[in-house]
Amino acid sequence: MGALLSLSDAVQRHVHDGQRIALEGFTHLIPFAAAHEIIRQQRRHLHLIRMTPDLIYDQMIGMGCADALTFSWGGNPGVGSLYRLRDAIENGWPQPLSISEHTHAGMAAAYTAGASGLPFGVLRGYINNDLTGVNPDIKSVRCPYTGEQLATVPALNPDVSIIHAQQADRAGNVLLRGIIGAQKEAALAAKCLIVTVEEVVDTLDAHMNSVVLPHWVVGAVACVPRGAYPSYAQGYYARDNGFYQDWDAIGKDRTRFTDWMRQKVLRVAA
Amino acid sequence: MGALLSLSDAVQRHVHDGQRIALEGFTHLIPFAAAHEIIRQQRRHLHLIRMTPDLIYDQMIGMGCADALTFSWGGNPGVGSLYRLRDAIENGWPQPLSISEHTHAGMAAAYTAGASGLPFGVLRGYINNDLTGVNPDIKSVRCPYTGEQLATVPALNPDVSIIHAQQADRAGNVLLRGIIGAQKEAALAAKCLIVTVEEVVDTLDAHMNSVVLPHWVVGAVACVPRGAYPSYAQGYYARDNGFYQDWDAIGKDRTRFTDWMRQKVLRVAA
Amino acid sequence: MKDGLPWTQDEMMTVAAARLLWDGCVCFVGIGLPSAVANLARHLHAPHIVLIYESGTIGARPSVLPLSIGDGELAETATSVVSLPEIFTYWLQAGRVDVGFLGAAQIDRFANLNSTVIGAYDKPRTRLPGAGGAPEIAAHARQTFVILKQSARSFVPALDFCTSAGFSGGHGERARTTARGAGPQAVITDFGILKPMAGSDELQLTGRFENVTSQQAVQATGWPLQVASSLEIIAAPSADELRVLRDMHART
Amino acid sequence: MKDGLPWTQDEMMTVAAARLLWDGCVCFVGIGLPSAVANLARHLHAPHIVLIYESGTIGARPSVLPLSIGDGELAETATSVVSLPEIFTYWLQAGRVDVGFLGAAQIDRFANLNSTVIGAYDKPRTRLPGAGGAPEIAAHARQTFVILKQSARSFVPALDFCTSAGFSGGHGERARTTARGAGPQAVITDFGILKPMAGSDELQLTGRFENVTSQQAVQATGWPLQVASSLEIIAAPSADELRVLRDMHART
Repeated sequence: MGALLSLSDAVQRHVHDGQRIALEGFTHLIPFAAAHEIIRQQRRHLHLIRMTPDLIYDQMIGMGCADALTFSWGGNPGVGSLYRLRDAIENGWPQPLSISEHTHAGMAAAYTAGASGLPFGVLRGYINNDLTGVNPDIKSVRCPYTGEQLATVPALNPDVSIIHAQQADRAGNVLLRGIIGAQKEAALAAKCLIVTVEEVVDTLDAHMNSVVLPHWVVGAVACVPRGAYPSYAQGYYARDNGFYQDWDAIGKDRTRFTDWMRQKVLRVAA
Repeated sequence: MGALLSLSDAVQRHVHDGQRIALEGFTHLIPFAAAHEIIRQQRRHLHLIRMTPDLIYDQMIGMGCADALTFSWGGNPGVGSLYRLRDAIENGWPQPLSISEHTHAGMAAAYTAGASGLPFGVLRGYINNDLTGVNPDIKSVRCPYTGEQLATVPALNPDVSIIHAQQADRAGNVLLRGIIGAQKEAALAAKCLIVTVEEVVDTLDAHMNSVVLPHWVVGAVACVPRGAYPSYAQGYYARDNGFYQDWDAIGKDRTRFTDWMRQKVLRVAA
Repeated sequence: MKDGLPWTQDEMMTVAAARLLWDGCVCFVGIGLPSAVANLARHLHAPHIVLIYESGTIGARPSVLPLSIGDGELAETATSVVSLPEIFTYWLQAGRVDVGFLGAAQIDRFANLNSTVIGAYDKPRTRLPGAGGAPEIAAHARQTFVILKQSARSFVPALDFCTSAGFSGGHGERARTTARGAGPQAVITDFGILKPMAGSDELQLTGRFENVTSQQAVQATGWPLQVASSLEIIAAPSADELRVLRDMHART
Repeated sequence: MKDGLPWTQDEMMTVAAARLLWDGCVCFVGIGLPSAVANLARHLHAPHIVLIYESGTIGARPSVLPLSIGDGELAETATSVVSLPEIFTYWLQAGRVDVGFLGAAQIDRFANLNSTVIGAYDKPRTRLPGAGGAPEIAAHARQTFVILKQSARSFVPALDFCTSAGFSGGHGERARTTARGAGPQAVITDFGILKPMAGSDELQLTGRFENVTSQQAVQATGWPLQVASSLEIIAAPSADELRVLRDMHART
């Protein structure tokens, strides 16, 4: 467990066509480098899972990696639309995309159930909400004590989860700092966990209650400095807000998008 | 919220006869000073809630504070019995004690539900276990996806929870470090939260992902150095393992217990 | 700037919403106007307002307005940074949020909101970002404030999709659900403020900005908007309010 | 020391149990013998064993044996310290524990355990500490090892109370429950080791310590204990094993 691999080898070994995969990171620590490697290795028919598809899935969807998407908020944060996501849903380009849509609270409960080895999560949610009419996964249970009806979501257990973190030590223990989103849950819910890190160190810069994933739950670690760019890594580099704004124009146009991906992703070695 | 009070005032104001109260702290940070103040103020008919009654509830039960106990493991850790707890259950001394008995996993799920505003917690637990026959609170739900039957516990929402922590700042924000047990859940599940701390500081010795309870969920803070003794406070003092061993003999005998409490607790000002 | 006035309707909306917040209130905010509103209030009359962003930052005190709800400065200035599942369980669902801010593409007369699709869900004319945290904020915050520019396109007789329930069908329907909060207590638009009427729960124009008429607000609404008999005239932004707001934007 | 031998039966039990652990295995341990066993294995042949204490410490490497499962040294030497609810959900219930150690006051032939009461629950002759983490360790660890001195008082035909299910009524009954783990795969006593028989799930003496007879083990059991036809003779503690164990106790 916790083998230190190149990113290319990690994706080669663990990410396969048709899998359910989650690349998590809520605004912070989004594993862009790993997504780009998956695009370069031309994985197909993936079922992508992520609370906020963000630019990372806009790119994967636009490059034809995905058949399906489970998500809860599909915009460019603070900017506007994800045009590749919209083009797939509205026009089936480059291929149709089936969606399983949730609320953030529902996705969080589903990851938490997945990490906990439970078959479902319970929340007081989806109240008088049309999502229940379009997503058959949202069901309910009755509280055995109060009789109240509560919403349920099926556990999310991705075949592979990929996260980015600040540090791994040589044993493969992984440290996350700052905004951690639902990464710990996504990581522990997965059958296989891949982690990209800013650096591999002798001793983690951790204190007693830090968020550390022990090496024996990590399937592979790849050292990829700036692997979260244009998202950010607290303590290493800031979010490139300008790029998120630029993406609005890049992503809006199919040709411009394809050119950008060819130049900035496909022609780059891992 | 978060008023800085003397321990005596905090107990006077917030802890009342007949309440359901939880003094949490799993081995570490057990709020002994607060328990002693409750004993001195002679609260009665309390329903005590705590995963591990430990010496703290052995003392409260032996001094006649409690009518009922919800718990999941009632021993002297690494030593043996809690004789005051046993005397209450086995012989009704100093008064009968009704018990609601769980497993650790069940109590944890019940606190978590309480902190989450859910009426019940779900776990894969209590399997072929006689506790289900003696505790009517343990029920079940059927998973709407797999059909699996899972155990449920009703949410625990104490009237008052009391915890001990390392530091509060002047605004009343509270920092816990080290082994944190189920304190955050017990704290957030309560209608009123009292915190005793080792020291009040200008700035918490916290980092980004520290366990900090914001001042606006804290009902009262009391500065009580060594308030967890003979339990411990990481970074301040160690557990007095010798005292836990000595308690075996003190607690075993009604007279010796009563004398000890009179000398070491009742005659001490808060 | 609209009508040659020394402030924009956007600024007026932001200021009017900020005035509704009180010192010490616990505010669940998203990016954009809600974040600007809450931070403006913090710099004006509510220095102890508590900002919760769904990214996990509790008590953030950003000096500049974040572009995303997960910017590093939010974590650096927060009292506590927790996981996202914890935000939605221990903090929002548990009923610890006083005010939740919501936006939307469409709103109906009972303050139900659509942020999912325009057109049919399966074949949308416009696919919007979707629910995010909104449905459960709408359910569990003690009250919600909606910020949304008023037009016949956004204030509609019937939503294309109900993403976040306000008062559902009105007439107490919300109170009969398991939603914990009181629901939308104010809708702040670029014309003024709408509030639910007791009994019917239908939105009513209760205040207008001093540079617009209630007639203009009615015309910008896709249903026959009720106007309160005693309509409040909402004062223009003060020099102080404008200065703080513009400084905040200039820093960003 | 029993029978004038150079090691005690307690030491023999601890060493025999430690030998069952492998390097890198993830071990959920309680205080007392289990903690001694796991730490002995760590100092002998399993330097990369992962110790999880229910107090929340994952990967603790204590230099001395803790008296409580929440001693400060466990937190100081751990890879990670998490909340207790997390231990029971993300770690134990999720099936991440290879070996769970259990003790008890009573065990029956199907390795069901009682740590709750002797006598009737409502009017106990002896009130024991109760369940703690044991029932869910018994359910979800991939396998459990039980450590318990053998006597007719503890190895009983019928439990007074079933706290932690082993194989319940045997004959595959466990496999038909929602318990995830394989259940008790070894019971280490002061006479030897008992393991469940394929098919019936009934415990059978499969190994005896070299200084006792199987007849003695049978006599110390409250039910007609089956003895395996090919009974393993378990070697006495080696000088190395004894030295490391005694050093560990001496440091504590």
